[in-house]
Amino acid sequence: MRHILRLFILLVGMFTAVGCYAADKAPALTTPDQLGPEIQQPIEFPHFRHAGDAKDGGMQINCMYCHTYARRSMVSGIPPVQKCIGCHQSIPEVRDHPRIKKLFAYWDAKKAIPWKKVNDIPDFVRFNHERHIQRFYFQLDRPYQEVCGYCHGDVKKLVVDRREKPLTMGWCRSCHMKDHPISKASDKIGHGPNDCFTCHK
Amino acid sequence: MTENDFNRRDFLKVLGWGGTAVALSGCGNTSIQNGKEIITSFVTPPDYVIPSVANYFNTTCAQCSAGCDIMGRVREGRVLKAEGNPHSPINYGKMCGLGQAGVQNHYNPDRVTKPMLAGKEVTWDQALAAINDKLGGVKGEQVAFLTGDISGHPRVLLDNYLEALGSKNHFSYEAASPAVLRAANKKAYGVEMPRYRIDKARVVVSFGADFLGAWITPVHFAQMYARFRKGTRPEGRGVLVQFEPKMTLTGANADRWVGIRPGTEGVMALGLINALGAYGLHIPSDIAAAVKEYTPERVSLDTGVPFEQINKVAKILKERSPSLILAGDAAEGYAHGLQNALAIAMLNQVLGNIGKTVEAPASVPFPQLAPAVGNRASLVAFNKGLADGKYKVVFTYGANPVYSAPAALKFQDNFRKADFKVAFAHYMDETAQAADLVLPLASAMEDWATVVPEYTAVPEGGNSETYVHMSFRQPMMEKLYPDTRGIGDMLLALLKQRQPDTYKGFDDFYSYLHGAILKNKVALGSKASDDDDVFWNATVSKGIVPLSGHANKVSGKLTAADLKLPPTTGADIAYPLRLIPTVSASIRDGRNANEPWLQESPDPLTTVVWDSWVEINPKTAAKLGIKEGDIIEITSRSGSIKTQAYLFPGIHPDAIAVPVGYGHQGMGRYANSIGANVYSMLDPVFDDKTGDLAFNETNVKIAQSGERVILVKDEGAAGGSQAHMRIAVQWPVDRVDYSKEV
Amino acid sequence: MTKDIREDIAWAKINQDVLKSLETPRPAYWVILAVALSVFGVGLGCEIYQYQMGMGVSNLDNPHAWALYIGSFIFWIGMSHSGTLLSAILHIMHADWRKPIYRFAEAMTTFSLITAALFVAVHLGRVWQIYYALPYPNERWAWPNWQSPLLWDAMAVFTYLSSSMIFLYVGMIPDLAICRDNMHSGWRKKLYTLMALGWEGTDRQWRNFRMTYLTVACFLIPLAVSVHSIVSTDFAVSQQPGMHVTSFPPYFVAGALYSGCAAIISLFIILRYVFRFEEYMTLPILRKVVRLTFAIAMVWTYLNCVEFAATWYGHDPAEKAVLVQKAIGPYAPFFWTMIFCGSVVPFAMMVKKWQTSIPIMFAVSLLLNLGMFLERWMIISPTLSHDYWPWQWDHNQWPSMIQWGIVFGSFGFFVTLFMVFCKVFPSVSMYEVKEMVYHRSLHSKKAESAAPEGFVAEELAVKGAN
Amino acid sequence: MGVANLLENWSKFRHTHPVDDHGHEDWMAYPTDIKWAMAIDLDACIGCNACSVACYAENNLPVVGKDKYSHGAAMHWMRIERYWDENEGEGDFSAEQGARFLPMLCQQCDAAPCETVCPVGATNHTEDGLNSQIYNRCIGSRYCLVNCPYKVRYFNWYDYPSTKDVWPSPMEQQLNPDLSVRGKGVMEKCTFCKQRTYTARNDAKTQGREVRDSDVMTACQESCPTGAITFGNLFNAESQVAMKWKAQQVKLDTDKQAKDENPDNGLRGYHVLEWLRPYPSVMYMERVRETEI
Repeated sequence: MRHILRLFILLVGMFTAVGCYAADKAPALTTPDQLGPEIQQPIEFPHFRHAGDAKDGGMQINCMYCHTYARRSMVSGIPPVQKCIGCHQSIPEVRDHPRIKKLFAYWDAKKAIPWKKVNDIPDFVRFNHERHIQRFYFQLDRPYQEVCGYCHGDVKKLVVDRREKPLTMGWCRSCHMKDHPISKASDKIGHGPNDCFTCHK
Repeated sequence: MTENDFNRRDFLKVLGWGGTAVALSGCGNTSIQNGKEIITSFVTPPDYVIPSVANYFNTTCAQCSAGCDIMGRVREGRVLKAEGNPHSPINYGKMCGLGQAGVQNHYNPDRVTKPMLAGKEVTWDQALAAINDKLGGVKGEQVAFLTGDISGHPRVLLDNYLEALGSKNHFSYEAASPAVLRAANKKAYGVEMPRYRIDKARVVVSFGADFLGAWITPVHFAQMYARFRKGTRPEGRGVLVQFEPKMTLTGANADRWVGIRPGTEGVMALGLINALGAYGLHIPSDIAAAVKEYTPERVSLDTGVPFEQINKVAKILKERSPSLILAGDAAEGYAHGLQNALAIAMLNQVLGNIGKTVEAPASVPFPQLAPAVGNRASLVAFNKGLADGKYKVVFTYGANPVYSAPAALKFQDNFRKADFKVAFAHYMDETAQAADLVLPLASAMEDWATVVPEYTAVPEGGNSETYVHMSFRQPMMEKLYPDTRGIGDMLLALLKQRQPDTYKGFDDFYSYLHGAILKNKVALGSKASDDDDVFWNATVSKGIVPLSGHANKVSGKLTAADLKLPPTTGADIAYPLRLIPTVSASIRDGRNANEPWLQESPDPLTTVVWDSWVEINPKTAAKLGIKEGDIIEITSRSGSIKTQAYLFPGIHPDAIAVPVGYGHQGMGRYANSIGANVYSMLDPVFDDKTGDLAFNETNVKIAQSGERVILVKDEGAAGGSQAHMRIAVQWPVDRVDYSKEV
Repeated sequence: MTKDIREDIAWAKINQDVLKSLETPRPAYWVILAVALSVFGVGLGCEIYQYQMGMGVSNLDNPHAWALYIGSFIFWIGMSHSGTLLSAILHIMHADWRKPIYRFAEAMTTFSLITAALFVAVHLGRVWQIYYALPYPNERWAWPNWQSPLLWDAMAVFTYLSSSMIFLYVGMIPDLAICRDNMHSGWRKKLYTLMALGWEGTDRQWRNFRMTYLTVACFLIPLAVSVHSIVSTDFAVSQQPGMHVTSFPPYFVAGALYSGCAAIISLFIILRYVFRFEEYMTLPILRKVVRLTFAIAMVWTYLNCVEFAATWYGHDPAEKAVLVQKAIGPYAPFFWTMIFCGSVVPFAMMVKKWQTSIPIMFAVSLLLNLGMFLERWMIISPTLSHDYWPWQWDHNQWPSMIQWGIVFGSFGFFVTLFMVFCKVFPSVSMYEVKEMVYHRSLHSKKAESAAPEGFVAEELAVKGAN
Repeated sequence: MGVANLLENWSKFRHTHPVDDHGHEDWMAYPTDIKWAMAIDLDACIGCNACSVACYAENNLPVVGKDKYSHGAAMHWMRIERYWDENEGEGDFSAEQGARFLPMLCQQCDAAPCETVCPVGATNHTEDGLNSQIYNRCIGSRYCLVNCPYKVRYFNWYDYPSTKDVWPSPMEQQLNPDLSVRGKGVMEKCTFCKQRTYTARNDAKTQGREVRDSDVMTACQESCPTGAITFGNLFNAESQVAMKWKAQQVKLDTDKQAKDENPDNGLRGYHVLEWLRPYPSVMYMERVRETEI
């Protein structure tokens, strides 16, 4: 009998302890960053070469030079073939690289490049690039690599882009609950919306 | 083609942008997938396109003949929804449900996608060749063309084609059209389709004109009605009185709905003139003499309307001027329809409304663009021609006579008599099935065209004397089915067979239209010095081209001689009830029956969905022991149908009403064998003067077939009752203080 | 025939009789089990179909979104109550006539609760997301809505379920030991050994045991009352006419005890026959249960009248309309059947002769349960088909075969569990029957030396009753 | 987060709620300065169903077909109800003064009966005063529907995306990408065209201004041929809807409007079933009829 009682008390105690701990440390539940799967793209686009820092042989091109819709639209958009050609027709040195050959093949055929989507969120979620870019890049003047990096990680180090952040709801909220100044002008503090209806469509 | 236009066509091709795919389930896959979706990018981006941001293109609604100007909401190369064009003088940015369903007409799964010769798919070349060699053997007058309402440049091409063939047989047929009204107006006012200024009137008395539902241009009239009802306007809130045997949507919104015995509308009109005289309105002596016999007592005897009611209407007409009297289908669908209409028009004349609320429209400066308006008389003529074997080769476009012609006309058999029948078809409907060659039409959202509406509405500030406009119809997305073609393209192809050298310049209808518009750009209100492309793009993107037309005059032309009415006939013993085929606001004459939104949106008055029904007055039903949901057999001298009973307070005890447009056999999955086709049982009675098929002249008898179904309707078990919940509350007008409203 | 139990049964015989029920019941047992299983199978099939097709196949609709599923949920929870009544409440009250029958009553409690829990899942449109309703710390940082009565339900029911399971188990320990000692091999031996937790019957063990048992009993009683009050808030807290009734909590508790007792009578009779328990589940005990049931029936009837009267004199048009609908609307037949079964039939239990007649009482008890099932349905459907919004009134929606199938399946499920339990565990508490016999014999010995036979017996019977 | 957050969640449902225990006048309980509201003029409504069809087009509503319609599975978020004048006593209807039409949609109540009862909080009050419905959170207990006095919530009794002839190819191309298509077992209802209000607010923010009255129209309002429907921000005094509410002296959080307080004041604004105190965000204006005819 004594054993039972001991056991009983022990169990209850452990349960309570674990429960309270979990409840209080819940933020720790947020899924940790992990790299998404490798994805076969029609052209292995070298992000590090275009967006990377000079020391790694990058050209530090602004993300929004190519993903030009990000500041005006929900989606950032994939650069049109014309844009790639625009620069590359004036860079004869790399013209015979296999990737560039592929690129020009598409251009000559006037065919769109079937890129695979890398950062894909569930269909019932509304993520708005414009809002985030407007808020952090234009209003708060954060460096674009940081702003895009919030969700896309350190793309400038990758060749073919891979998902670097979990992109789960808890992960989104972990940021939306943080306070930050709402604009350069005022020192008012605010945080992102936490209305379910803002992001669930 | 211009660079800009190249971009636009190119843009139409682009599909499926990343991040904007339709979520196919709100609760489906919650996991985060990578590398599954493909994102297609532009090759060359048009500057005005931003993914996930909608573009709007102005065009013209093709769901009915009203010609409302609309905008298509286009995203990722797909048209998603239609909105009204705010600059339109017709619909002021508003739309009806029928118009909204246009996208379902466009995306319809039952569309014809390939040319079909004798039931087998063929290529276009084969199809055109077939037409060519059939036409080889026949003389011009042996070719006939049956269309619905048709206007603008398609009509021009059509006329040219018939001319090239040396044929004069163009029949414009609309199953539901105000043909008698046109004739009456011509006689009474001097114009076929005057402008009815409902918004200016203080009282509107309508004899069965369903101007809020399905009459001429409902969305426009609804706008006018809204202004007419505003208590805040200087004239105060307008009063609407509706005389009609079966309550229409308009009747449901009237201050007073008067269920009148079918066919006696003219009597009522003359009675009102007489009563007005009694109230001291000046009536020309000859007219007064002509209406003398129509004393309130007699009129109420004939029409079954209590004479206090008649006097009340006369009184309010006398007191509140200007007023407007409208004559609609319910008043005109009789052998004496024209007389009815004239008697009603006379009311406008004696009340001095002509020129005030009945305005003269301008006529189109280019008569070849003016609408060839349809009527039912032309079907009769066409049918006769077929019966006599006059026509060897016939074309049908925008009409479905095999479905909508009364069985008594034996149209189906006569149609077979023609050796080669070509149908320009959107669906594989009854007529298309009876045809030898079926040519697939592109939908109105994939096609170029111009439209000139029959009813000329004038925008605020527009010159009401001369304003007319033409609307553009432009493609909003790439064709769903590459083998479909617009009517313009087809006619052009046919014309090329006849007159190769005249038309070889135009590789498609687009270039023809482009050329035609630019040729007349001065007449279309631009300077000769303007750049063509700028002008063209501006015109197309506006969608509405104002023209300065020729002014007309309206005046009261009627004399006492025009006021002859046949004596009111007593009840028909064998067939005691009068059948009233109703044209509903959504399904209309049946051409829209295959658009599921319309089938699913309840009929406003009975709330029945997905089926036809017969409206019976509760008193009549009680007499015959009919309950709701009984399957009723309705028999006329020319045929019979079966459908479910709905007890409806808004119908005269001597009449029953069945909606037209149901009971299709070959339209598509949403229309086939839904309800019963009431056209089939109409008696072949015609209007004495115009020869138009008289819709309401069919006497019927009804009997229970013994079956009973549960009516599928939106209305709950409480029927129309509010169960003392005070949900939809009503206030008498003198309790309302409009000065407080905004 | 007036004594609850023979006082000269040898303890050995008690063990023997009860243990026999674990070995060789009458063949009827297998029949019942087979039937129950097949019914359950049907229900399972229906549920799978509904899961595949969507809730629509149950013929629920807008606005008629609840019907038999919620009804059965409440019914089964109600069923569970009298188990606690007999085993806990009467235990506290020292009514020792409960001793031969409380064990299976307690089992009934547990299994009907499990059945009720099933309906939570059956009812949900997206049962695969049911975990959203559990308050666990999650990555989304989203909690369930603590204002929702449905959530209170879930909490209450699962608390009740777990504690009544513990109660059942604790109460069984000494008997399990007996079973263990009488088994010599086989899985049963292992099972009992494991579950008996090394019970040796030392008086220290007995002392702890009694203490624990009493504690759990005391813990259980308020719980039992609260559970059904909370369930009633599903309706009482809502805004619908005919559901928004103040007297619902006591009404529901009464209804619960009522249907529970009725169920006990039926099961009493079944077990008595199937396991040859005539010696223990005697007719006098049946009579006592019947009296108890009758009392509760009257309470329930009274509360019913209270509800109707309140609605009637409240003069709320909508509420009144619903009441009238119940009486003369499409659901009238069911409503009147419910009144008949719930308030008229119980009067059959007043007839002294019938109180101990097996067939009559069996029939009566089944009728009572039918009435109580209908009662739950009549709370839901008339309201939803005839609520505030006349446009949405909907009088011709009936549960489809699928819905009925699942409901019947639940009965199969319950009976299966119950029957298996009775075959595996002693459904009569041996040690307490022994106590009972012992006490009774003491009493009568005293009595013999005091007063004439007949009178004492009467007196004893009365003593037993309270 | 943690326990504190749990407790906060507990009371969240009343936080963005205009009516606290003192029942105060100002609606500033809202964190944002937006409160979407509607006004419907029953005298202008002609019952033509245009709004309803427009809603089908905008909100990806499934067409259920005759059989399912007859089993009450219709999904019209906006439905037109048609009532008759009742002849007292005789129990039959009179058509003398026509029919009464009532466009019925989710009233976006401020004290919504549906919000408090949802076990998972799938429906709760948003910062701009809407009555949100989170499809992916919904587990389909249907309690909200049971508790809704207007019965304007619609449950997906079947899995319409996979049902034959609901969106046969190519009809699925018409679906609006701005909101999801609901699968089986989910409750849905009118959202005041959330996707449109969202876009309007988004554009306004980007341009650094307040939302203007002309920025957003709901699908039903945009199509209504007689302009019977007005929609906008109630906190913006210049907005049409705010002016109408003001003119009719209609309050959000009362159970009796000025028109009933004093029948002679010539007003006609009211909420439906307001005595149940759900505090709807839709104001109706009574239908008017001429007396002299």
